[in-house]
Amino acid sequence: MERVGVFVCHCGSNIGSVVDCAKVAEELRNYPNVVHSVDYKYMCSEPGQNLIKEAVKEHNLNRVVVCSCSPRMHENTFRACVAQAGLNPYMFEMANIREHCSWVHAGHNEEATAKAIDLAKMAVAKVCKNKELKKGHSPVTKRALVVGGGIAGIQAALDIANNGYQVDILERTPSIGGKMAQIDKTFPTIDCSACILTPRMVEASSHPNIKLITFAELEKVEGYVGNFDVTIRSKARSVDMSKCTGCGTCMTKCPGKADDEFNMNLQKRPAIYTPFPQAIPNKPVIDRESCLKFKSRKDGKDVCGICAKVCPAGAIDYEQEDEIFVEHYGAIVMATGYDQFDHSVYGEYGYGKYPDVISGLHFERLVNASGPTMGHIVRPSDHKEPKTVVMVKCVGSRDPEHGKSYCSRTCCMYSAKQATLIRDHCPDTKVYIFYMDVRTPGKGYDEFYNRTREEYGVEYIRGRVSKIYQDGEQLIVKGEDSLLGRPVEILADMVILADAMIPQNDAAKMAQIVGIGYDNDGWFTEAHAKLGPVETHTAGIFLAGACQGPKDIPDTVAQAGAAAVKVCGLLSKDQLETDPCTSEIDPALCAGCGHCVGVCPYKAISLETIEERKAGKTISRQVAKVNASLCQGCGACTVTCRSSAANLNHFTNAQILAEVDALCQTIL
Amino acid sequence: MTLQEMQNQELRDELFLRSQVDVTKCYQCGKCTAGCPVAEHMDYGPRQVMRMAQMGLVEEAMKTKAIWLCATCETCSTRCPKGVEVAKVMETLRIMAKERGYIAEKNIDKFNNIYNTIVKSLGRMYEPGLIVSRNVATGHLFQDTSYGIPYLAKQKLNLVPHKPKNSEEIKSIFAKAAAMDEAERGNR
Amino acid sequence: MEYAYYPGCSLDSTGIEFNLSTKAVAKAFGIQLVEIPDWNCCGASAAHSTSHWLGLSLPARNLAIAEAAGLDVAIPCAACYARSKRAEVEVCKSEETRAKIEEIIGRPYKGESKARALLDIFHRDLGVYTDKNALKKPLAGLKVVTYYGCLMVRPVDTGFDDPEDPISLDEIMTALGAEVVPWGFKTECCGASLTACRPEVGFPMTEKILDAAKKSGADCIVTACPMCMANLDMRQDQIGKAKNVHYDLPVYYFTELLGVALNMNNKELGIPRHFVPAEALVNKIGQAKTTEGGEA
Amino acid sequence: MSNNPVEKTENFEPKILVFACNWCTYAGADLAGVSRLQYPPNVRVLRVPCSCRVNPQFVVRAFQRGIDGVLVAGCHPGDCHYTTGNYYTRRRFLLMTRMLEYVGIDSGRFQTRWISGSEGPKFQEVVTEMTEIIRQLGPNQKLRDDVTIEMQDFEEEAVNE
Repeated sequence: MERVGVFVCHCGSNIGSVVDCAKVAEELRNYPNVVHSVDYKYMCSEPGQNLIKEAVKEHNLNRVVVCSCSPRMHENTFRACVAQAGLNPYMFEMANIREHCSWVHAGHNEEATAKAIDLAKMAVAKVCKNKELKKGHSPVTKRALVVGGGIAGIQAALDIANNGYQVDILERTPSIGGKMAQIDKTFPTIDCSACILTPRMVEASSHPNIKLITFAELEKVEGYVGNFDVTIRSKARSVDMSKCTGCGTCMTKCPGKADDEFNMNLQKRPAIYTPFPQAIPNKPVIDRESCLKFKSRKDGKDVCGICAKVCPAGAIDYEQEDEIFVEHYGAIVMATGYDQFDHSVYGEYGYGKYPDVISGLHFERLVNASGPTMGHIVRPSDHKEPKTVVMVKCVGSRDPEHGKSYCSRTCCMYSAKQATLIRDHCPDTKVYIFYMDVRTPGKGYDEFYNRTREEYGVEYIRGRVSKIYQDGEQLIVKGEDSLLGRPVEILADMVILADAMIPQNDAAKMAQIVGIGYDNDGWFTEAHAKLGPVETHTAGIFLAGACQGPKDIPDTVAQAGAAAVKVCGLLSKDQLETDPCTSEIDPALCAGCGHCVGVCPYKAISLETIEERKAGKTISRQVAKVNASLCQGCGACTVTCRSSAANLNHFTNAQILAEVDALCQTIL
Repeated sequence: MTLQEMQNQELRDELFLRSQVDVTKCYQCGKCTAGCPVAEHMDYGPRQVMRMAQMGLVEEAMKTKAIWLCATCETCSTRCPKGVEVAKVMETLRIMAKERGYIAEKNIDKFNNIYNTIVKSLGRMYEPGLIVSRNVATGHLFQDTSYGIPYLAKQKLNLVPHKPKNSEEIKSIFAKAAAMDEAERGNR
Repeated sequence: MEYAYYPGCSLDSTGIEFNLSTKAVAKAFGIQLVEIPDWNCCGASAAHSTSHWLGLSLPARNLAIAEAAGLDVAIPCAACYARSKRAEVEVCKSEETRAKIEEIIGRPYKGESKARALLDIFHRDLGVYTDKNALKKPLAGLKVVTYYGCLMVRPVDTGFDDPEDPISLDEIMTALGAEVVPWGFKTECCGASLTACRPEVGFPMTEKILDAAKKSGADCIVTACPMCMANLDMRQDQIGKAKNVHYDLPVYYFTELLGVALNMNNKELGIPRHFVPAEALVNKIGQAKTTEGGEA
Repeated sequence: MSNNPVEKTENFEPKILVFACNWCTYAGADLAGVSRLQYPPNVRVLRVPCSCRVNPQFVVRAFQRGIDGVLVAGCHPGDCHYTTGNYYTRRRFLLMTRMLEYVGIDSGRFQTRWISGSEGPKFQEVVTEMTEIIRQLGPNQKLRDDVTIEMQDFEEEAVNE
């Protein structure tokens, strides 16, 4: 038997000056199931709350409705109050007669009062259908996974580890370090990138709380916040890590040759290799695609084997296989980084065929002292020092027709940095930069840009380049100086294209594996653009660095720290409380069609096989089941369900229809 | 005069309706002018013409030489990062300018007129006629006539113009097309 | 293989070599070209500049006649191709446009008869270059630059090859045994009719192309456009004289070189009719000892 | 239906039900209140977690029971708190609008709108406009149950309780 108490709040004059609160209370007194109805000056005050608690006892109320402000304001206050009165906190409803009534209908007292009565009746009708609900609990695995071993992943892992939690870094290449390891200098301070990165790499590898899992791929993520089961594929290195001392003899003797990806294919590397000298772990892997032995095995032969012969530790193991294992984590940080746009889509820039038209990352390797040219800036074609260099910004960025529509944020600064490096290395070389806008909204950035022009004498030309073509040994760059309003041609020795930042090519697949959103371009989607920049819509999974969108190193490090704080906050709890307003599926009604599985954005619904007795036989059939820990309570499944088997706790079909009916009955 | 007084929304709308190109998409990067083979001979580059169109200074755009000098090579439209069909805007401006009697490039206009007149009456181009009529019209009496003799010698010029069997049909196409253009102008 | 043939006005006069060589080569490859009866000028260069509907309707009439005969149209001239293709594309894009054009031309045209560039037909449909045996006289030692101009590749909805780096002509030339020299001017505009009505604008455009071709080290230029041919061939001498340069760059239609490779007679292909003497270069092909000959 | 007591249209004041998602539109309506943006007192807001929780059945029920207009409002497409919920809303109610039009309910009576938590003024604007449209349209007659019988049932039920 429902026994509802209604409490109408004046909120001082906020409600009382427009809505006749006494009349509302009086009207409700005669409404079905209401056994007690009063009005009071301030319901949320201590005396107000005591009024409710006493009434619950006195009138043996089992349900409470408060007509006052927005539930977004005080729902939790009154739920706590009701709980103190000995009721289940979910046997409570609020009617919003302030924000939705008195404040927006000033001067229309009669209509506002009528509306307040309607809203109160709706709340009563709903509360009569409310059920007692209990918050759930789930345990927390106090260990985090960071996917990606670039600066974002390293920083997030260090921050988590320094807070005392175990953390694993999963990296798919043979070494941590990421793109930052390829970069020569960093703007705007011109710090040597390796000099600031490698200490962090060493710290991560030697930290007692950090475990590196390199040369490994993420295969599957199951579970939910606090309890993720992650399947990892550790790729065969063909080198026994426990035996290898990292002496490097194998690499010097290997006759195999492959393009050196780390050096942007500007030189070759052996088939057994570490990506770069400071690699961590500093133990090589065999690239089976270019290894003579593995290649010959495909043809049924078995040649070479030099590395095994020269290895003093006997660490080479040609028979090693991929290993697949499952690890448990409480939280995951995605730090998978970015990739560089491929400018070969531009026919007008030569489809990537001109050797002296290079990308920004190419240049970083060219100018790096440990790069293929030992830091001498020379043309890839003839190894001569360029006398005129043209840089082109926004290549692939801000180009919805042929590239990406967004601004890549970093190119303005890295182009300016590269221009100053050219001027430092080759003072006789002229540098022109074609730009559309110069975007320098970082600390010290605009000052750096101005120094580039004023002190380094780099010439900026506002306009997009229309064509680059080979003219003998040189290149002709055709642009417009749009400030002069005149087409210009520059005879250049080398052109550097500031290629856009784009998501990793398998970003979408990665997002699907871990169950997070991604945008049209493939960047992972944060929970809220302003207020949830490192969270995702999947509880327990956080974002760090450029996997979420183009970002420079300072922003990446800041975001990694933010993600780490969120992870630590989560891991500091022993148990997680779960909202009981989740979906439930009645197996008796469920036809097992599986439509709800497809619409659930949280992968919270799965089909399971149940056995039941029917006409004396045991039959098994499929029904959908909700994992309450994953369900966030949106209700998409309830509307999709054709047999009305799915229902959302606290917003059930019966509850909402009762509200609709209560409103409509007052029309008469 | 203030900018507001110079801006003409009606002409901006007409340009959009007839070209079906949204000039507001242009972000003035200058790639069109940079690649335009004629830009260096223009009074305003294609980017500047687009700017005029964008700002509602269509009247001014119609008076440029640029819209007449455009060779319709479509390099600008092909390379535009925003997918703006610049060449189509130039062509539409040229047609609109001609209707209003803004002829910034008299010789090009005369060439077009003579070309159309010949096609209208003969159904096909008659190149000696085109050259001679153009020279008479532009006052450059002997331009290109030096090519005439070798052309004849090489049997490359036909001195007797082609007579199509159905010249009435061609004339009717000209008349109906003109009526269709006119109707579109009226429909605005 | 049968096509309706639209030679266009130029191929009747200044571009006669293109017409002659096209017919000769087509015959050799067994392509039947049925000339559209009583075809009219497509209006290229002037009609679309003065009237939107005239620019679409003039070529539509020719296509309509071909459609009645159930044939696609082979068009050698790049300008005629571009205008005709534009009409076809617009008709296919919109019912409204189709209805208006049909009303103007007084004939049905549903966009079923397709405008095809002759170069595209040779490149894509025929695959001549795969049949090395057909070549009686491979163009060994001939260094060419391929010049497409603008109208065959742009805009992208009417072009049939890459707008920045087209390859159809290159592939045909390579198949014929010629050496294709890379250069940056494959699709630069030659100035078209600007050389006629605004010579001070048009001439420098043609001049840039001639300069680049000369600098590339090629023996000659190959093209598929009579307008480009007129500018590069007819005006070459005048442009050269003005700056005291003797370009000596014969310009060929690709059909002429196809004919040469099939060992056809120069006269049959129209090669003696060029302004820049073009016979000597092709006569050298396949001869052990170079003998300067042919008509100047 | 001839004895429908609300058939008189003089001084007709419609009653409109608004299904508002908790994260955007409900917050937008709260903001309208906090900003004291005035709008006609004809609308009643029913809170749901997400616009995708709104079953077309609820809408039909409201019209059956005599409501004059229904507004389903949620986050802007792409901004859904639950990532994809409002895409389902958009699709479902596009069809729903057509279906309701088919049975004779004017498209002004049933609307789907996107109102974010920061769009208090938009909430004000949308409900004001909708009220005005429905005032012009008059009381809803379509889909309605025989309200007098319903009324009796209800009264009997009330007496019984």
